[in-house]
Amino acid sequence: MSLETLSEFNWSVMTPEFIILGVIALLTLLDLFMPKRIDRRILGWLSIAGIIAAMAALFSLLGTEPTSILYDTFTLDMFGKSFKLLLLAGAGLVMFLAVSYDAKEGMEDYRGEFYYLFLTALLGAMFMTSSGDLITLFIGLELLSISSYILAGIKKHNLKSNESAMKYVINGSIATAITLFGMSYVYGLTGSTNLAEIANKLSAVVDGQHTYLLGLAFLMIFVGLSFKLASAPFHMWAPDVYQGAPTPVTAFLSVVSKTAGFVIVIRILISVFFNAAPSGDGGSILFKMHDYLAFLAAVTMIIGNVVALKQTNIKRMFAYSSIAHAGYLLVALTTLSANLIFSVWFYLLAYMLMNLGAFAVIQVVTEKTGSAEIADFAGLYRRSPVLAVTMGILLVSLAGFPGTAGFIGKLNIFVGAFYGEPHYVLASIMIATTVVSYFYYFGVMTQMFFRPAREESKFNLPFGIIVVLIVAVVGSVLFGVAPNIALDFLNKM
Amino acid sequence: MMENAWLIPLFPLLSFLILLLFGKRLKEASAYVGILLTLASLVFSILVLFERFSEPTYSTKFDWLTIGDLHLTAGFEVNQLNALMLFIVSLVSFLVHTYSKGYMNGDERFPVFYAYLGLFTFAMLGLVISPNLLQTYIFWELVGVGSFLLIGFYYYKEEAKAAAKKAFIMTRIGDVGLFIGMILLFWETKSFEYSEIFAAVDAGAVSGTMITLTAILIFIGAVGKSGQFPLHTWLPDAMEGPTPVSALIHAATMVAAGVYLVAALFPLFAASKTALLTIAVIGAFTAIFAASIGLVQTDIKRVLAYSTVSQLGYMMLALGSAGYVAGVFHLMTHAFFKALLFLAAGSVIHAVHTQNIEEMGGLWKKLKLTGPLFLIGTLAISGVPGLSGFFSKDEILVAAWEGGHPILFFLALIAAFMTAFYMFRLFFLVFTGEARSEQKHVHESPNNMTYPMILLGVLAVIAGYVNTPWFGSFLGDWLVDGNPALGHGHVEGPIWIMIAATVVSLAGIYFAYLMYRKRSIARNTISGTGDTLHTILLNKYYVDEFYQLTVVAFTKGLSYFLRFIDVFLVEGLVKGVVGIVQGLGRTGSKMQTGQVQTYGAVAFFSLALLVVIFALTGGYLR
Amino acid sequence: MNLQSTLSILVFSPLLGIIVLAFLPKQSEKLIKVVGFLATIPALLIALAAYLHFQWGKDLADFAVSKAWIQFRGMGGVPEPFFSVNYELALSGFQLVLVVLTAVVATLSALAAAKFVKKEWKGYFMLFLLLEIGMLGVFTAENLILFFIFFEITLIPTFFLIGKWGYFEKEKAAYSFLIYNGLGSAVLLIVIMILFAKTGTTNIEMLAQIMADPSAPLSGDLKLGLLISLLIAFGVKLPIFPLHSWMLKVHVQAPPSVVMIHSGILLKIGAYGLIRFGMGIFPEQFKTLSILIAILGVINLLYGAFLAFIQTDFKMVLAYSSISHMGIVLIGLAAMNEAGVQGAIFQVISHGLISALLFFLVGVLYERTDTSLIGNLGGIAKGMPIAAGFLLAGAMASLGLPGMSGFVSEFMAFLGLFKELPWIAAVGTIGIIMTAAYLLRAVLGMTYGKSHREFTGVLDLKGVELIPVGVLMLLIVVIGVFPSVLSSPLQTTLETIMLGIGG
Amino acid sequence: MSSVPASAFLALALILFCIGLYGALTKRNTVIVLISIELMLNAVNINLVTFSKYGIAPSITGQVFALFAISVAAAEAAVGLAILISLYRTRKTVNIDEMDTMKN
Repeated sequence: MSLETLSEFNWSVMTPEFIILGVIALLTLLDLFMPKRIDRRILGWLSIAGIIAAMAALFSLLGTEPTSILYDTFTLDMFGKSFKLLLLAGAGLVMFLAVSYDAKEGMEDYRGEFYYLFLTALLGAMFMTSSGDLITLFIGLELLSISSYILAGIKKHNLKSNESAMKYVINGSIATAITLFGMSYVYGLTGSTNLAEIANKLSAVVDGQHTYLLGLAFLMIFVGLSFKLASAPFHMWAPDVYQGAPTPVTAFLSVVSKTAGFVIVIRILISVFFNAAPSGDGGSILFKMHDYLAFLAAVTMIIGNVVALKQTNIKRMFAYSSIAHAGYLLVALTTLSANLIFSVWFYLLAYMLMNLGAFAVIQVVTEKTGSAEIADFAGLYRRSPVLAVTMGILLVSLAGFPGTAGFIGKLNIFVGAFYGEPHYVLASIMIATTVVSYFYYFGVMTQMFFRPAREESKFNLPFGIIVVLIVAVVGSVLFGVAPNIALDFLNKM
Repeated sequence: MMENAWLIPLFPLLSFLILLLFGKRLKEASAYVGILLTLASLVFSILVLFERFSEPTYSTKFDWLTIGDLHLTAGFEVNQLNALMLFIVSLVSFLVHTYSKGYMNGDERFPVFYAYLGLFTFAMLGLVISPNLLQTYIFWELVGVGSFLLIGFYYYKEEAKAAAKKAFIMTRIGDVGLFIGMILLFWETKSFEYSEIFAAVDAGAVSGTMITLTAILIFIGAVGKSGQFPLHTWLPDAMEGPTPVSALIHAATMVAAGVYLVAALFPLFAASKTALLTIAVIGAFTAIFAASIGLVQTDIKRVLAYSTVSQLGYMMLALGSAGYVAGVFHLMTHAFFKALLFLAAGSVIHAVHTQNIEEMGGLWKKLKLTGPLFLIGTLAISGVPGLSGFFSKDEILVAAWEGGHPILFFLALIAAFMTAFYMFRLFFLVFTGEARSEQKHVHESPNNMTYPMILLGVLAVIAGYVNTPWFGSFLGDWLVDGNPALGHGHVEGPIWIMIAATVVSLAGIYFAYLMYRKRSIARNTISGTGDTLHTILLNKYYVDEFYQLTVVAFTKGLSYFLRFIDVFLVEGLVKGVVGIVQGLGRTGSKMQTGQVQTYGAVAFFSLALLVVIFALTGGYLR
Repeated sequence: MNLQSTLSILVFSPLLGIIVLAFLPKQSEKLIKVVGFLATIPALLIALAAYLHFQWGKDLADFAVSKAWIQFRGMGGVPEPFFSVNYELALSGFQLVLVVLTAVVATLSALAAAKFVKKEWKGYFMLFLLLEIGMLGVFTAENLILFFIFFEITLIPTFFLIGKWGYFEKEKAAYSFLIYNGLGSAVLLIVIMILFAKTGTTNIEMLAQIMADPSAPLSGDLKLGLLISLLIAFGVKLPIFPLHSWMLKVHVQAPPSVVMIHSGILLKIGAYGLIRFGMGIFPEQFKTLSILIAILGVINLLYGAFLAFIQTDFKMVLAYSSISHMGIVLIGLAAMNEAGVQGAIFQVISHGLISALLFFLVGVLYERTDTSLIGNLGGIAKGMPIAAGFLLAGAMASLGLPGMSGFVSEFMAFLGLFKELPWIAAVGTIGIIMTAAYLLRAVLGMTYGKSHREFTGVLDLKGVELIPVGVLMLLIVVIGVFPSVLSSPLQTTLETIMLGIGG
Repeated sequence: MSSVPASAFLALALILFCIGLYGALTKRNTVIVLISIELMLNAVNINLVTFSKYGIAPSITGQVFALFAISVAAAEAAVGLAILISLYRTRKTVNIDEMDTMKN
């Protein structure tokens, strides 16, 4: 690869990544050379600025045709653009949470890392959306993972934070190993790591032995990646890690990390396996895997919603809720309907808004009370009506009631489930578990609105929290009432 | 005038509305509102009646309710029966309104009483000019409510409450029969209009079974309203209401509505022998059944109540024996003399403040006007020749005999004997002899109470002469005029029937005289207090108790059984489902041990499981 | 005149109240109550104007509005929308009467709330107005998805209204409400989705047309399954035995003003749905199921009646009575003829008015005496004759006394069923007797007889309280005496339904 | 070289992977757990290299992939150990089964 070929590439399609990378480098240096006494929060604001700049850059790229550079390892297509936007928006909101985060213990000295590690994780996720190669996908994934491991344990002197990070690392590494093992078989069957090439080669696989191996690879990759989705069977880390990690990190894990997980799942499973090994008996390996996916989706929804009923810690409850939402998204994947990407994207958008908003409230309340029990929300309506009503709207959206983005997202998935070959059972499980979810979402409501407050002190809302809440509520309601704003936007990409 | 007959019910309705809204302010003046407005009704009724003597039937209707292609109508019709009923009802109502001014004087809910009376009168008048079954049913229910409200007028008395409830529910059982019958008939004939129903029946458009079925169902409604066996028990209890109410509703008008209904639908009933026979049997049985209970009752109003039940049975017997005229005729005379009896009884109660006849006695001297009037009523009901009851009862006996029911005829004859006996037992115990308890300040009732009684007394004497074997059957001929389905205006019966009837009633009177006046026969000759027969009669054959033990107990039992289902099965099922979900949640929760290696193991074994399944099935699960 | 925006204004007019309320200070009780009440007035006026519009012989179709709203497209610019939901509101005669009922009861309930709600008026009225939007939307929506959205919108405010302002076991009742209705609407959503997936539309009219077409891409079995699902979905709402237990809790625990709405309107959504969608979209299958529905109706009627007979709490009596009366709706529907269906619709309206009246009175009673147990009351006719009188009148209306709305509906429902299934109908008539028995037992137990204890300071109805009872009673009587005020708007709806049935 | 069939390398990788997994899921000492995970990743590397030589379509990318995997594994191990040290400071143990302060 000569210098000329390098310069021939249309590097501009990577502008958002470069911006983020630049900000990371800048922050690292600043953190190193800035006097200790200067509040590192400024770094947080800088990273927000960087994210906004990256978004602006992305917007300027919206009109471009799908472009591949670096020998097809980096592709900027509609899929990449749309999900990159989600990741940037999610990470931006998380940064707002992060700058408002007032850690009590253990991370006074590490605020700088706290901010730019989010950015490195984001960078990894962004690379995943655009990679066209197994290797870059893997690197992106690991960049995201390793940054997240550190973030989870950023409260260095806090036992729970450390434990959470440790659990995350161990489970994450095992998951990585399993995924890689699966990937190695795919490589073995095709001799290539380029996704398009793999798809091309796989569509020619007819040999029974190879098909079998491919199925094995598929299962391993999926189970490995289900770690990132926090879906069954690799979901059990989520409650512990969510509970122990600092709240902005939890929010990041539940939104950005999950989005990245779905990005890679769609990239690998859908685009690679869609036409893989079409044997005579109808359909590719993906269609053969259909029932496994459906089964895992159902299990995920059931576990997430049912176990959430028993939680007393709000962050654990939201961990299970997050598992449940992963289950809903898996339903969209399973049905493989024509609007698959569309409904996943919209659902992730809705989920990002409502979940980040909810975590903003959780962050405020837990900081105030020092614990994260659901009972701490008692009487929130009296103490801060705005906070309670905001949380109420977000919970309603999470529960999927009409008038909110959560409903439209579910509706979208639902339409897909009934389109073409209808998935009655899966759809029924989805909706039944949704009803079960009313129990715990409205359990929080009960605390906030019906129960008397333990103490009467009021809340001061930091600027960052206010921003997140406004974006979350306005977004949830706006996309609930006029979803076409988002849908049309996506169509124009 | 007849085209304005619709105004007649509206006057009392107006009275009801005025008194409901302004009664509190009007206070005692309420009576005048009620009296004047019912007087207006009465005047209109008389005018209508006289016009109907010369003019043909008038009827009109308009669309009331549209159901797709079905147009249900409302309207009114003035035929002979209706005109007569209008007159009877508005007359008795007017008299009772007047009477109540004295009787209810001083009651704090005086305006409410008049309001209820207005409501009842409205409903009753509306009932008797209805040209179709549906409208009849509507007013039929409304009179029931009027009756219910007035029975429960003394709402603070537990007995009144129970009686009101009982009256409503018992009659409603009958009403359901009417309801079903009416609807079935509608689908058979596609109309509620009497005229169209009769036409359909006449044309043979309705099968015989259906006629019998609907006729009997409708008759069940009449059974409930007219206190016929087995739905009679509410009527004696209804005596808990103020006495003028008993006179108006539970003697003269509403309870006769059953008879009116059968009469109004007579062409339908006439088309089914079975239905007629049923009516006749029930009527005759009720007549003797109630009369026998009346023999031993000690409450003045209850005796009269059983007498009413018995007399209504008579009317039913007449109708069931195809004696249309006899039934309607007796309905009219009974209205007069029974109203008289009740009002007189009210006057007595007003004077002595008790209803127990054992505590009365010797009132003849103290109640100079009430006594003779009561006697007139007693004579009339006993069927003493010359008074109204004699002629109408004779008609009924003739009808029963000619109708070919000798057994029923003899039952009726025995009942006539009993009637004479218990009525004179009542008379002797109340008015003759010595007072059997301390009675202070016994005085005759005020004029506004006695004048209505006098008028009724006159009618009780003369009303029979409109239809006699001796002076011509004017009423009968007029009633059936132009409607051959109703039978003949006058049925010529053997002369011995009249003699037998006379003998029987005189015998009854004489027997009562011997037992209660002269006391030459001990009161316990046949059956004394404490004897089985006496106890059975005193307890009204234990019908109430029987119902209590069967129907009520069954209903309660079923209710509790259903509650068991509701609590344990329905709720239990829900709790079970919730329990399963919660249990799943608990299990899932327990698996979350905090051991990170467990988490990895779960994932790995799940993967292994999937791989094994994949390996075994080769991919396809279906 | 262009009337297209009328319905939108009608449905969303309470929103104005919500916005105004949001800016009012929490403490200004009086102002909040006034605003809360006034906010229900525009909807009422528009609804009445629409009614007059109809009675003056003008076309209700003038009100119909249809705008593109949501379009789901597949990725990559597939030109044809994958899934689209139009914002479609319309008003048929049937819908018109329900909208009027909703507006009337809502206004009266707001009045009642001003009386009964003792705390946090601001929250109450905001939720209440949101609820009203949902209800008005449900009855005007012309699109299944839109219907579903409004349907669900009613759930949340109701949950809070019960859970916050109710009596002792309010939270339990609120949860019961939420979960049962959540499941009901879940089933409904599945039905809607299957319908959409098979036909490509969610417009109610179009669905009915497609279903009537024998070449429709739905097998008879599937249609039957969908109808049964609808029966379950709306059966929860109605409620149909054995899906009723939530409703008992709600009726006992919710505040009176909410129960007025709940029993008066919300339960009626179930009946509306059954008629509009069950019968409107699946007429043939409805016919297949008619015996089942008739039996369910009779079970409801008798089950409710028998259980009401032994209740000790008057609220429970009324709750079971609601179950019983909804049986009559089912009976009417099962008849599948004009009389039956019209009877069912009449019953919907009639019961809405009657139960609103009775629950208002219970609320008053409870407020004055701190009890609604029949055994603890008794003889209150002495202290509060007007209330007792209205109670009795309400009971009479409820037990189907002619001259009041209850009779007309009961009569027509039975008239209809006797034509088709006389034996089942005959069994059902036992309910008529039982209704009288349990209502009189309860009402007389409270109003008549001896006072069990002196209710000191018990005051009769007065002032503003007379408005709701007076208006409701008036409507009950007007419908009872002149049923054509209600039946005339229904005729076209009835024709449409009958056309679908093919009868 | 060719005398050793590809399947043997694959079997070796599989066995190695399983040993690693077994260790990762059963050992109490966190350091050993981390090492076991390294074993699993190395098994992947064996696979990749094998395929790069004996695969259906042999190519150099497999080895490149393996290089990346090695470096990533190193990073992962480093982070894991760092976290373990930090945890050891607060918890005073490296036993993985004692890290269960958070559970249901």
